[in-house]
Amino acid sequence: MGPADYTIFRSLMKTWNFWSLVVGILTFALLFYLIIRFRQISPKEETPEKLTPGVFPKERDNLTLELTWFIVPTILVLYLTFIAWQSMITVWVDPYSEDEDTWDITIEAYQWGWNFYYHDEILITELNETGNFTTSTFTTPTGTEIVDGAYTGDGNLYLPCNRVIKAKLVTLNDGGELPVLHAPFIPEWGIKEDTVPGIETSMSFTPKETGTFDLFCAEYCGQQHSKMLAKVHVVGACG
Amino acid sequence: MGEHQTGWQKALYEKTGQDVYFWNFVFLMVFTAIEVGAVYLSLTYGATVFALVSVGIVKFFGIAAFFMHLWDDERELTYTFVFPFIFVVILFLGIAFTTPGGVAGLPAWCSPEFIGSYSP
Amino acid sequence: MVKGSELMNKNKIRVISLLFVIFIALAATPQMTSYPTGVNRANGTTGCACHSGGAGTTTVIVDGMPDSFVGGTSYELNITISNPNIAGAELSSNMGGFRLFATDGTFSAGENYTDLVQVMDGGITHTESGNDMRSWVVVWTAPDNEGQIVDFTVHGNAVNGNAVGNIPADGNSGDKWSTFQASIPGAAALGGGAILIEQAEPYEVAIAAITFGIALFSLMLVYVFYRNNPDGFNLNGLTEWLKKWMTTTDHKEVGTLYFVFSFLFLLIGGIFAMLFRLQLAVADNDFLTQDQYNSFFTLHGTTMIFLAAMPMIAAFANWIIPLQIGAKDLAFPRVNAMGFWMLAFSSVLLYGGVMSGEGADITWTMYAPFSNSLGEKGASAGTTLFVAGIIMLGISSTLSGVNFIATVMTMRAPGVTWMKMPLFTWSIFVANAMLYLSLPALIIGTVYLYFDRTIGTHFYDAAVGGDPILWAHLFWYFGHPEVYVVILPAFGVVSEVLSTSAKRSIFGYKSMVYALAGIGVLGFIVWGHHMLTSGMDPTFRLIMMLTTMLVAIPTGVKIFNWLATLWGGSLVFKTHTLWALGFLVTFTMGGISGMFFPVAGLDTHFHDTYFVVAHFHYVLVGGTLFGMFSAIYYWYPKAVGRKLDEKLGLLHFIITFIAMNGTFWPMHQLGIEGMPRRYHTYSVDSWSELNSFITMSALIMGFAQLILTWNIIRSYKYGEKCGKDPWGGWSLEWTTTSPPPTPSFHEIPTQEDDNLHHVESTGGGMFSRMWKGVEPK
Amino acid sequence: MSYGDHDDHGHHGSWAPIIASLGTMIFLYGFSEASMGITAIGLVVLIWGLFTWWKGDLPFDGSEKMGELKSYGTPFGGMNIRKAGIWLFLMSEVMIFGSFFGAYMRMRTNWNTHWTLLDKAQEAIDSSLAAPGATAKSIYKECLSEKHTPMITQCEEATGGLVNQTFWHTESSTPVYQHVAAEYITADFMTLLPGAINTFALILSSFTVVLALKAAKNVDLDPKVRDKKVRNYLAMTLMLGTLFLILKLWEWNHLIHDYDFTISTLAGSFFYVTTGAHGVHVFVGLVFLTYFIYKAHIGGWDHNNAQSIEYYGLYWHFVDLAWVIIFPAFYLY
Repeated sequence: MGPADYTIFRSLMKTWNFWSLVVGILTFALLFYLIIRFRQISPKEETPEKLTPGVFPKERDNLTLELTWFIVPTILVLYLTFIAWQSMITVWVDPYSEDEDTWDITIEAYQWGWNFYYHDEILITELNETGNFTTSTFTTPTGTEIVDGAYTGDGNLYLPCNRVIKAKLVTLNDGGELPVLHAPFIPEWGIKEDTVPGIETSMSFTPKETGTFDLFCAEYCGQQHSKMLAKVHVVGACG
Repeated sequence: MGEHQTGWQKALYEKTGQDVYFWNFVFLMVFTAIEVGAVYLSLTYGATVFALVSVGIVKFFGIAAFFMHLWDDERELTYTFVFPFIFVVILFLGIAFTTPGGVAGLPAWCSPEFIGSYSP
Repeated sequence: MVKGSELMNKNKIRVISLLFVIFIALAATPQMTSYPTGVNRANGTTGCACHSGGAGTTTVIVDGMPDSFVGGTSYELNITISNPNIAGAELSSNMGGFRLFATDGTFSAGENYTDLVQVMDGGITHTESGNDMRSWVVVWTAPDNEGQIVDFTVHGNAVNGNAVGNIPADGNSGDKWSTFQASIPGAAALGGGAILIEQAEPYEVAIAAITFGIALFSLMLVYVFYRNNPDGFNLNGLTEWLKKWMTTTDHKEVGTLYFVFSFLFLLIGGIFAMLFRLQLAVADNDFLTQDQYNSFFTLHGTTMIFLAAMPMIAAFANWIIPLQIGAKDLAFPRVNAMGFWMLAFSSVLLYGGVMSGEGADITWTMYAPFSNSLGEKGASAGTTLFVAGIIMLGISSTLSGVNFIATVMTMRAPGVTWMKMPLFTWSIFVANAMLYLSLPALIIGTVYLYFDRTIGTHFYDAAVGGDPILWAHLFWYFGHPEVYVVILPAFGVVSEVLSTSAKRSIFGYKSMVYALAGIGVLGFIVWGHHMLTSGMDPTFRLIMMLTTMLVAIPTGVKIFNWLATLWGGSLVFKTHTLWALGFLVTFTMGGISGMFFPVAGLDTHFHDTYFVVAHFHYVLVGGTLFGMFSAIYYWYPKAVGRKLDEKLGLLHFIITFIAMNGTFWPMHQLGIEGMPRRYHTYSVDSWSELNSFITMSALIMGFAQLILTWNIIRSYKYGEKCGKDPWGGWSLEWTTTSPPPTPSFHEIPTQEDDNLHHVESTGGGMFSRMWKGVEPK
Repeated sequence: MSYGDHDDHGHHGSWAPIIASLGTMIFLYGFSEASMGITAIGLVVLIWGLFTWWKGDLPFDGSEKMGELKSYGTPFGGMNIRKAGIWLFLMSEVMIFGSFFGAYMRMRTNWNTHWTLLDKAQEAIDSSLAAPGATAKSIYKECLSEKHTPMITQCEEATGGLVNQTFWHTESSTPVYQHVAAEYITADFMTLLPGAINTFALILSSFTVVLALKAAKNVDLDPKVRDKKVRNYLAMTLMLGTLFLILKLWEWNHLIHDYDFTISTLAGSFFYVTTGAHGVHVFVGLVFLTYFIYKAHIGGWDHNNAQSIEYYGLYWHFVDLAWVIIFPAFYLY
């Protein structure tokens, strides 16, 4: 489970896990060594420093040691920040840029359900019996044809494969519904973004494998927050 | 309070018979009148905002320095009064000026092209 | 003849009892409010409020109900309403209505009733045209989980049709409605041999646990009072003793009040945690209903942070700061007492809703569009009282903030200069400064929310052009400094404990102080990382990412300083040392897992999943709670004059340390697999196994705390006596007698200094005098 | 190391904290349950708590048992601890009003108010889309009727199409044009008058508090005359404070009924809650003042306990300081 291997999440996780292990092992090794090496063997041994109540003890510091464990983590943190900064562009798309080749959908959240609107069509190319390829627009099992302007409200989202999907996130606000925060969260590609009443937010991801994946609601939205589920079907060839 | 210990306050008291608080009071009254008047000069809104903000700062200084006698008291008290304004500025930068409509998209100077490709 | 003072004493008792009666009456008043917009949210158990007239002669019959349902099959139900003496308008239109609810399964219309009945939020009712008849056919499809009992509630309404044609306002007078309830057990529930245990209503479990806790607590109070002076054990003595505690302004007694209050609520918070951990043990569990689960985790979060962690920090701050800086008492003693009582009474408001089953279910972060929403799908009725409680918490923390900053700034004894203060005092000073400057943002945000819910302002309402993210900004501007406020005192405790246990002075005192100040400042410019996926505008997200990365550095410096303190020491393993070392292990792990969030690529996956829950429990439980446990074992002898039992302490440490890691480590894996936070149930079966392991270790951790409770109560009388300085510490509190006298120092001590240095010139500006540790006079 | 003549400072218990906290709880409980009765009881218990607090602290006979504690060491060496305490408390007040302004400015930069309309009108004039000779003010008048409801068609012609249907977003659920209080207040002088008088009143009340303190500290005044002067100056401050509150309520009433500027609009919520919070601070100041006046009336003030008036003056000047910024921000632009 969790994000697919081709997502940016996995590559970042590798780096972060590696550096966490390095820092963790260094610190804990030092801790356990110190505990064992400098524990009190017998209560009679003379204490290294006379701590008498009411007297501020002798200050111990060693500038070079302190500078090293200030500079070294800063270098590591700056290196990690540089990587983090670069990952930002691939995850957060500029909401107002209108480039054409993204496959656009609109995800509309209402209290305890999802509506999906499509602005492009999914083309399926099959080899029919006469041996040549035919491309036809994909129709869902319940019979809606995924073309510009199509709408599925039964909790199923259909997506093409290998296309950059740009989802516009909106909260249903037709006066009857109570507009609250929701957030479509698809663990398969490790993306989520809040739907905020009043403004349109957006998120973008690229499915690379066909299959059916879960869509959860990730921002607390009331009584049935845990029932607000949907299925994402990636259809078509992923050649 | 009123002991006129600083030089120019004693001089002001001798010359005009009224101490610094009276003149501070008059000073503030005059500036309030200016402020209300500025609104009716139908300047462009930029000019009115500038006028109002500057009069506001002057009156702020007048009250804080003389009525609250920060001018006479130890400097540490002025430090205590000014210290939270750093956090008010942080609050303004974070909350007041980052409206959803306010700033959109990443400015070009801070989105370097992605060098390493992330697909394994 | 009753002497004057005796009389005075009498009306003092009358005043106390009056206050007590008001206090109890307020806490018990029920909270059940039904909205003009229809039935209260507990789906329809109280009939339909839209029509006047109680359940008169109307009868509601539902036939076609099976005696036990098979999963997935659908049953045809025929609902008929009959009331002989109410005829509909000309017997053909506007005659009756119905509202059918079921706790599970789905509804749909009978064959030729498609346009006469409509499915509406969790139930089924008549349509406009369906109003013209008194019997309808609906189809109920049973849920596939057969191991449960499904309860049905039907409201039938015989209408006399006087609404036709005239103004609808009085149209619903004269109708008579009535309610029919039935429950159908699933096939597995009955036949499968599972004995049908009566489902304990979780709210009763919670309320029983809390009232049992309070009863136990007051019994313990009377017992402790009895033990003080067995012969003075009469009502007059009790009221006199109670008066001492209710009117105390001495920093030690207020500290004890804070400690007992926070320990009681630590246990209550634990009860809520264990209850919803049971709910999350297996997939598709229904031990708690969704409302109960939502209000339980809200109260768990708020109780643990505001009513357990911060009061315990305030308890140790109250007790130890005046002793460490050599002051007789805090700068403003009564403001200190008011700080505590505001907190105590705010807990009544926070828990006001729970008594009526309408506890606040808006999460401890109270995000705006949901928390200020009223009505059926909105926040529950107890939320308004909950928000009022949060405002009172704000007042209490501001009062104690101004008190501690003033005390540390103005009442340090000679010799205790800025650069020679114990590190615990430094950490409390920086923590209170941060709390004090960040709290107004929360108070203003909560006041806006409170007015939105009470007098109808529209601050966060997108419909009038408002901006829901304003609440997130205001809350997290307070929220992030708040989590540093909760962790810095634990840093202070660990610095003291490690230095005393290793019998060496802290390594790099000045760099530790700088790290504290660094965290204090950086804490204010990073709050955005809680909202990276909440539609903030992108430039601000970038800035917040960069600043959040920097925060790890001062914390890293502190951890390395603690390790260097152990170098060359002769470490003795008392219980408080074990807790401090446990802190080092778990807090470091929490700190490292915290570094995963500022990264855009990771945060879009990790936000609001169990990885976040794992991180902040490692930092809060592993950090603050372990630090506070270490403080309890370290300073209990100073407060009481007797040590806590080491064997019980060791047992408590081992069980809690293992159970803590067992509870929160698997949550990292759940987070990576994408299990969202605040979910009442999950249907992904692969998560069940991890969750049940978490639940099991959470229960062990919960019950392990009873060992500490017993240890505290027992050692109060039977603990091993100890002198002024049981652990060999150096700071001023170890120079007074173990239970220190009141006021704490009869004459103000002077703290010497072991660092031989030439006497600097006393001149220079304020900052240089602070740095060189020289006093002007 | 002088600790004043007082050694067992703060040793005695006091009922005030628990009563005041109980009062706050009842007040908030009543307000949440929207029952005026419980809210009133809460307020009464709170004020009873405050009066027990002061009675313990400032007994009527003017001889404070508690000598004023001096602070030791850097940074407030030698200063009264209560003076340092007041300034530290004002730090929190600065942050509270800072948050009020932060939230308000977030809204103002995001709103579509009469500013943007004037800008668009100016733009239309500069790009000569508007009729020759039209000024921003005249176009603004055409776009907004005197009842301040947007008139789309006239506005469209006046600005040559710059301010059209999409500008008003009338069909979307969020009405974009936000009426700000300043729009109504600067519209006619009658609505601005109470605000202006209030500003003068508050500055005058600051001055009278300063005079009261000077009179109390003045040693060469005969005590009888001194007490009367202190009491009268404080009474003047009380009068001005109540005048401020009355005019504010009158102005609110005028705005709500004549201009329909209610709390259900966004701008209205911000306007009423911010000026209301400032009003609560003024009201709390007046409650303190009644106690001070009663103490002055029975001759409680002399030069060595007058610093309590000085500390009260600091709080009162801060409330005036907050108004100095609120007034232009909410009333004038």
